[in-house]
Amino acid sequence: MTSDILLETRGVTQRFGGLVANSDVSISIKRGEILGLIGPNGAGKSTLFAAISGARVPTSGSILFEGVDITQMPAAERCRLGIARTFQVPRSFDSMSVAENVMIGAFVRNSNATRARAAALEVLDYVGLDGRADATAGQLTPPEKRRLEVARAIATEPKLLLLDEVLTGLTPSEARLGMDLVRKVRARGITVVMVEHVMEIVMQLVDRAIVLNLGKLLAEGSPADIVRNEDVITAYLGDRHRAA
Amino acid sequence: MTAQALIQVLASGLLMGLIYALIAVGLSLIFGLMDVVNFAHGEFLMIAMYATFGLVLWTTLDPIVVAPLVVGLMFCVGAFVYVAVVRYAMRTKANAGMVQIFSTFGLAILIQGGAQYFFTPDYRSIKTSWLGGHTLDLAGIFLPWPQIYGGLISIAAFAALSLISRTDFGKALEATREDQGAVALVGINRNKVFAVGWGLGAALVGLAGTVLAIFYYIHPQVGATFGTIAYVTVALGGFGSVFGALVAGVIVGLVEAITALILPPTMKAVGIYALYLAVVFFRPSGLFGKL
Amino acid sequence: QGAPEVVIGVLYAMSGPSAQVGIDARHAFETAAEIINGSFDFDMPTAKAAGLAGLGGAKVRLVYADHQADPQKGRAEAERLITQDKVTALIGCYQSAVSSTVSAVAERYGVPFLCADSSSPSLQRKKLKFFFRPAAQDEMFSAAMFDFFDAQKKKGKKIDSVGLFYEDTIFGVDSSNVQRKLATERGYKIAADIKYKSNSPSLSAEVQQLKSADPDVLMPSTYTTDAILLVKTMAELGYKPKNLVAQASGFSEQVTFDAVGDKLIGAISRASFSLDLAAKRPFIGKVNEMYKARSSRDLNDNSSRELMGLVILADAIDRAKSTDGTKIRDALVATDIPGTRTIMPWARVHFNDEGQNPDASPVLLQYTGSKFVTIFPDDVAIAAPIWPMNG
Amino acid sequence: MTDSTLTSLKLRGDAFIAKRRRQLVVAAAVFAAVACLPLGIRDVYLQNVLILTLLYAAVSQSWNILGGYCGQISLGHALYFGIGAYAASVLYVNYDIVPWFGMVVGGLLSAALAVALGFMTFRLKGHYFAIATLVIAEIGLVLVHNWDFVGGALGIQWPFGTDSFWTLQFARDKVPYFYIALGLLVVVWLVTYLIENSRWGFWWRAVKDDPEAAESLGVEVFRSKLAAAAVSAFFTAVGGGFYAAFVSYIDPESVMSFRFSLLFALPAVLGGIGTLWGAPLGAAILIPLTEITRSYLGGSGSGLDLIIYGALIMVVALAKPEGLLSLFTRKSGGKA
Amino acid sequence: MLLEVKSLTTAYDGLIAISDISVDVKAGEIVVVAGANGAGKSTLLKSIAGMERPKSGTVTFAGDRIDGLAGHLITARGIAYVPEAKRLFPRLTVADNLRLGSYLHADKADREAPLEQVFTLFPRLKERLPQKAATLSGGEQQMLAIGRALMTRPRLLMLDEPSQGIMPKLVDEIFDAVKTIRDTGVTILLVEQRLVESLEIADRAYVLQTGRVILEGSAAEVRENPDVRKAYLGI
Ligand SMILES: Nc1ncnc2c1ncn2[C@@H]1O[C@H](COP(=O)(O)OP(=O)(O)OP(=O)(O)O)[C@@H](O)[C@H]1O
Ligand SMILES: Nc1ncnc2c1ncn2[C@@H]1O[C@H](COP(=O)(O)OP(=O)(O)OP(=O)(O)O)[C@@H](O)[C@H]1O
Ligand SMILES: [Mg+2]
Ligand SMILES: [Mg+2]
Repeated sequence: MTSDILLETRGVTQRFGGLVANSDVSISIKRGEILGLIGPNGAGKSTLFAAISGARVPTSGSILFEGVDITQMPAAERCRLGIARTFQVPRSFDSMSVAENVMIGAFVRNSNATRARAAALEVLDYVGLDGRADATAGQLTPPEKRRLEVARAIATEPKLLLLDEVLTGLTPSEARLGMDLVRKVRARGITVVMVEHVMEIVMQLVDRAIVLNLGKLLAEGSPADIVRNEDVITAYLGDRHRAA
Repeated sequence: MTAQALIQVLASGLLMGLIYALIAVGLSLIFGLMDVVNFAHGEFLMIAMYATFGLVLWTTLDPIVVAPLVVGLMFCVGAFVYVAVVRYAMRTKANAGMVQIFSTFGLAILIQGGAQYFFTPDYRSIKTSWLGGHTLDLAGIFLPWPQIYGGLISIAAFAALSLISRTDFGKALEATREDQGAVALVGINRNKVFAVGWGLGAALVGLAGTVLAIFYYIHPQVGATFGTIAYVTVALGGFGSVFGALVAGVIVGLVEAITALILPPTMKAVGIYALYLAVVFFRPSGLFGKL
Repeated sequence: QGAPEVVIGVLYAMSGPSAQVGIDARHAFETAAEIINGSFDFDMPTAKAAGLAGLGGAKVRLVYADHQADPQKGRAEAERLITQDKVTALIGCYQSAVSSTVSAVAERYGVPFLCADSSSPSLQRKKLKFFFRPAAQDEMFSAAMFDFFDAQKKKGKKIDSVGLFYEDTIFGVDSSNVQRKLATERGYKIAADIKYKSNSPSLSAEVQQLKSADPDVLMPSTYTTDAILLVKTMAELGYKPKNLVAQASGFSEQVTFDAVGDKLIGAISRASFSLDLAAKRPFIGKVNEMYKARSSRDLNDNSSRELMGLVILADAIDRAKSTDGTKIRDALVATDIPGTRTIMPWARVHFNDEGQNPDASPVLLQYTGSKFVTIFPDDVAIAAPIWPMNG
Repeated sequence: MTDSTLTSLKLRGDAFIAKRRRQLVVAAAVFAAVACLPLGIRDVYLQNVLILTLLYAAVSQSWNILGGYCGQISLGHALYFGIGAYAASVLYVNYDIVPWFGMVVGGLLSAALAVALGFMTFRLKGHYFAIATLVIAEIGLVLVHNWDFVGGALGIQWPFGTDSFWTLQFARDKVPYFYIALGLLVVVWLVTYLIENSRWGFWWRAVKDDPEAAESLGVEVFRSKLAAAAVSAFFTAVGGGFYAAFVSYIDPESVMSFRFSLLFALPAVLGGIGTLWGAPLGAAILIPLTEITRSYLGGSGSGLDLIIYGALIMVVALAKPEGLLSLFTRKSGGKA
Repeated sequence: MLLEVKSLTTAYDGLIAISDISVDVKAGEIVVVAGANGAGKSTLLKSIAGMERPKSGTVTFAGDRIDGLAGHLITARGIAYVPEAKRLFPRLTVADNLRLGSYLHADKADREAPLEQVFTLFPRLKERLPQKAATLSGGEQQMLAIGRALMTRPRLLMLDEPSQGIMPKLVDEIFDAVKTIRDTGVTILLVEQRLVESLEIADRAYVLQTGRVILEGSAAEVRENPDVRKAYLGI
């Protein structure tokens, strides 16, 4: 282990025309942590994920993964380095079966189809989608699709896993299973960054939280600190949480 | 070649460009705005030309006079084609694009066969008309009246189309293109909207047919002559942009004329094609494309 | 009943841009078959006797195939006609590219192929044993044109330059190659040499180039669609060629003249046929009437060649007294029909070792606004040419 | 992981492998049956139809690699077909090089060109891409039309020679052509079969469904497209070379016109796009139909053959939009 | 009774997703439907909205049978549906998405009044009018979907998990908004996983499990049910 910083963004800025979706965002992700990335709708969380995963090159700023500058690196290459992400709006390969979807991820580490398939089935089992392995991905319900997103990402055997609202739309008991899954993933040594709006989940699951607001870093700290932060309450949590 | 000759070539190219635009205007509705591939576009044009020819022969009126009738008829043809064919092609979930291509390709062949069956493969032309054969002589620059008329009609058609595309109906067309299922959520009947869209598209190409019939020959394969250019024009202008199709039509006409001067005329299409490639290389969604 | 049948395969494009040619050809062949099978008092081979006397009065039956102007399909259809329909001989095919593959099949199966109307010189160069072309090819046609120019020059008319305008198909390219060669040999300047794309939506730029060059004679080689468009565009751009001498094709089709009205008055086209001959040989008029009854148009350059081609083929079969390919071939080789016994202005029908009739003398016709009159060569001409064409 | 899940995994893996094996057995049976056809069908014309069917099946399957598996709808495959046909013809007619070699040269040329063009076109999406391929093929057509070295509009006539396997010339005998075409189809099918279950095959399908998601899962989207284009162009060109030898005459229109680009896609689409058997099935239905309607109805010149042919394409496309193959596959979540 | 669903059964490719479900909604009520993933909540709404064709059973709206009607006709009768997958028109702008919401209304007032309401509810949308829907953030898309549904001026609004992807501050606002909307006379059928919050505003609730109704009653009754408490309260 070289350093305990796995990934670092330095002054990442993303503009869309006049809109600044990320403005000078500098954060560090520590190896092995579960980091919560929260903030109001449109704060720039998914945009930051896009910059880290390589879906879009930021307007300015740089991104370092294990000390290497990856700002300009294509997404596929980052994936091989060990960065995996899910999409907030699930993007499954709808003409393929669930297992085949996951195989696409598994091919990053297995060039042989049979082995990739075995790996994919194992991951499906792990996330609890094994019953749907042979269904066509297009037939899944939204929560199932989100789970498929997670499975695909895990199948790439990442070092860093970016989860964009994968635990929404679950009943509390289901969410508990989901949280167990995230913990299991971390136990495998995978660093997890998750965007989530359900505070009950964020509070219990993450080690540390980063709050974005209007594209800028607003606060950073333990979940307990964050929910007491006056700025965060005003911008994000709302009065109910103040009362709580 | 003298300067006058050069101007003549450019002027002819411009007029031809407007004609190309006129042929493309209907396609820019169906292909460009609704994003439905219609491989029978050239055949729509051919039907309209035969219809004009037939009506002129039958009523002995001028093509310009029968034009509204042809346009109305083509509206029905377009709507019918949507209801009877394209609607089913759009229902499919898998590779809808290919299904559209080939169902309309089949339709195109069928229409060609039908034209040959009913009208024989002979070449027809409208012998006398108000504009046919008349030319405006501007200090040695000759501008044929039928083409001038076509150019004006073309501009008018584009103006009308860009107005339509701004209406609720135009937005409904685009919405249906985006998500056929979801339009029901706002109370849009996709079949009605698309049937009318196809009707309008066919009516517009029908308009082009009434103009072309004045100065062009008519036979079952005539659609093929213009088909490819119409597709390239719409794509060059950019899908989703009505204005783009107009501009692209004019550019295509001019580039074609200029290419014919620089290269052997047999290669003049190369100029257009190379232009398309160059444009999309730098602007992957055409000149003014929104999609 | 009982009389054997002679089946002949006819290959034309019956769909696609030149389908009309195929349909006209059909009428021409049916007329020919009627003449062969019936008894007519025409001084033409096979006309008098009903059926083929040499084969016990056998009747000719025609089987048609559509090659869609595609060489591969032409070839496949030729094979089908030979193997399934057991045709005795083949006739066709208008498009030179298709005649090329069909002649190859005919050679392989030892079945005579009578090339009625493809005029590409390259066809005969393959020295095929079963290929026969009674009509002229482009070299002969073009030579006639230049002979005519020379004659006009001698009469003191000014002809210095020619303008070649041809489509980018075998027909156009072959024709222009011959014309270019002849023009150079005989000292005519080539003022314009324009190859254009066939079935173009517009010919404005091309016509403008012609107009700028303004040759003494414009020599187009185009099919019907482009002929119509060319003439209309010339009128639109105010270009009146001094003279127009066409390599037939589009300029021998009545529809072209119908479509462009009086714009073609004075235009000259080479031809294999002239109705004027009917004055000398009345049966030509009768044959024309028979054809017109079917097709409601007069015989033209193409249909006359097709009709005559079938008659020549039938005559050879008649003389061969057999349906055996080789025997018919030998009979074709031995063909010797004086021109007067044809409906054509030809001097004689016989075949050289390339299967080409070297004496299929072409004529030049001039359009007067209502009809075509023969203006060259002098021995068949019935009027003096109007030169320049616009008086 | 528990033992029971491990065994269930193994079982499933086995079922999967069994399915692949079953596909091979079916293929062997089908191709063996097809190989027997000339024993029963002696008629030259019908043999001709069979050869065209096999050829179109092979070429359409090649198109399917790029269009069906990788989702890049090319409307310009006539270009590659033409290159194959011209390479074989020029090398044989002008330089006396056996067409077998010419076919391979044409294939390699096409593959190289496909890659080069890919750099230009693979940035384009949807219709922009389709029209770009169409336009490039048209440019190719015009250039060949005006290139005298390859015969220009006059085309290239193959010389008559004695029958020979090496020169691929058989005067009357169609059977050798039949087996060569069948061989080509078998090779293309096998290549597709092998790739389908390889990483490339999966990458292609992922690229087809959602390139951006694929990219995030380590799929080299651009390289995937290039690879698919190269393989697809290679076999299309080999088919073109074979066609030239088979017809022994080519000209630009008869091997490179836009119509062919459509006809190459058509069997795959009607049969089932992105499947192993779609293209062969589509060709087996479509080509005989095309040939027979033309042969037996076309001669009249009434256009009736076109009406029937057009209507049939339309009906098939609309009645079974997912491809005729779906008639044969069980209605399960899996693919054929 | 505004909406009456009687013994509704719907299947996907032969697989039954909901079976024999009966649900009633009175005019002016807020009714919540809850249940685990895959219980069939969305399928129920889709079947009412005409997005899926039920196998059997009836749906009556304001006294008329509407089952089997095409989706756009159902919308025209006054049922607006915000699906879980939102189904926006991605390449159209926010403005056009909203405008299409009022496609059925030619009257200017009918178009402008709901627009005001939407902008008051989601001021963010007003800032984003020329932006393409696809590029909105997840939460903004949710707002737009609800906004578009409101633009149809419905009598019955069916919301499928409207709080999904919405930031905590706004979740409360959304529940408040639902109440406000109800108070303007719109009846609400709400599918929600945040049962606690939704029961606060609801009149009655249904709980589904594997395609069947296992519990129904007033909001209070459902809140007190021990099984519900176990499954929904506290993570
Ligand atoms: N391609 C784009 N073009 C224009 N604006 C964009 C684009 N992508 C995102 N935006 C805008 O940038 C802002 C940040 O979006 P982003 O998706 O990162 O938000 P988010 O923090 O993930 O919000 P949510 O929690 O709602 O998902 C939003 O206001 C969005 O509308
Ligand atoms: N399009 C579809 N094709 C096939 N099966 C489907 C489809 N949509 C839903 N299903 C199945 O129908 C059942 C009910 O799904 P539904 O979406 O109604 O559940 P839900 O209660 O809304 O769940 P969630 O909380 O996950 O949204 C599930 O088993 C699901 O897998
Ligand atoms: Mg987001
Ligand atoms: Mg749901």
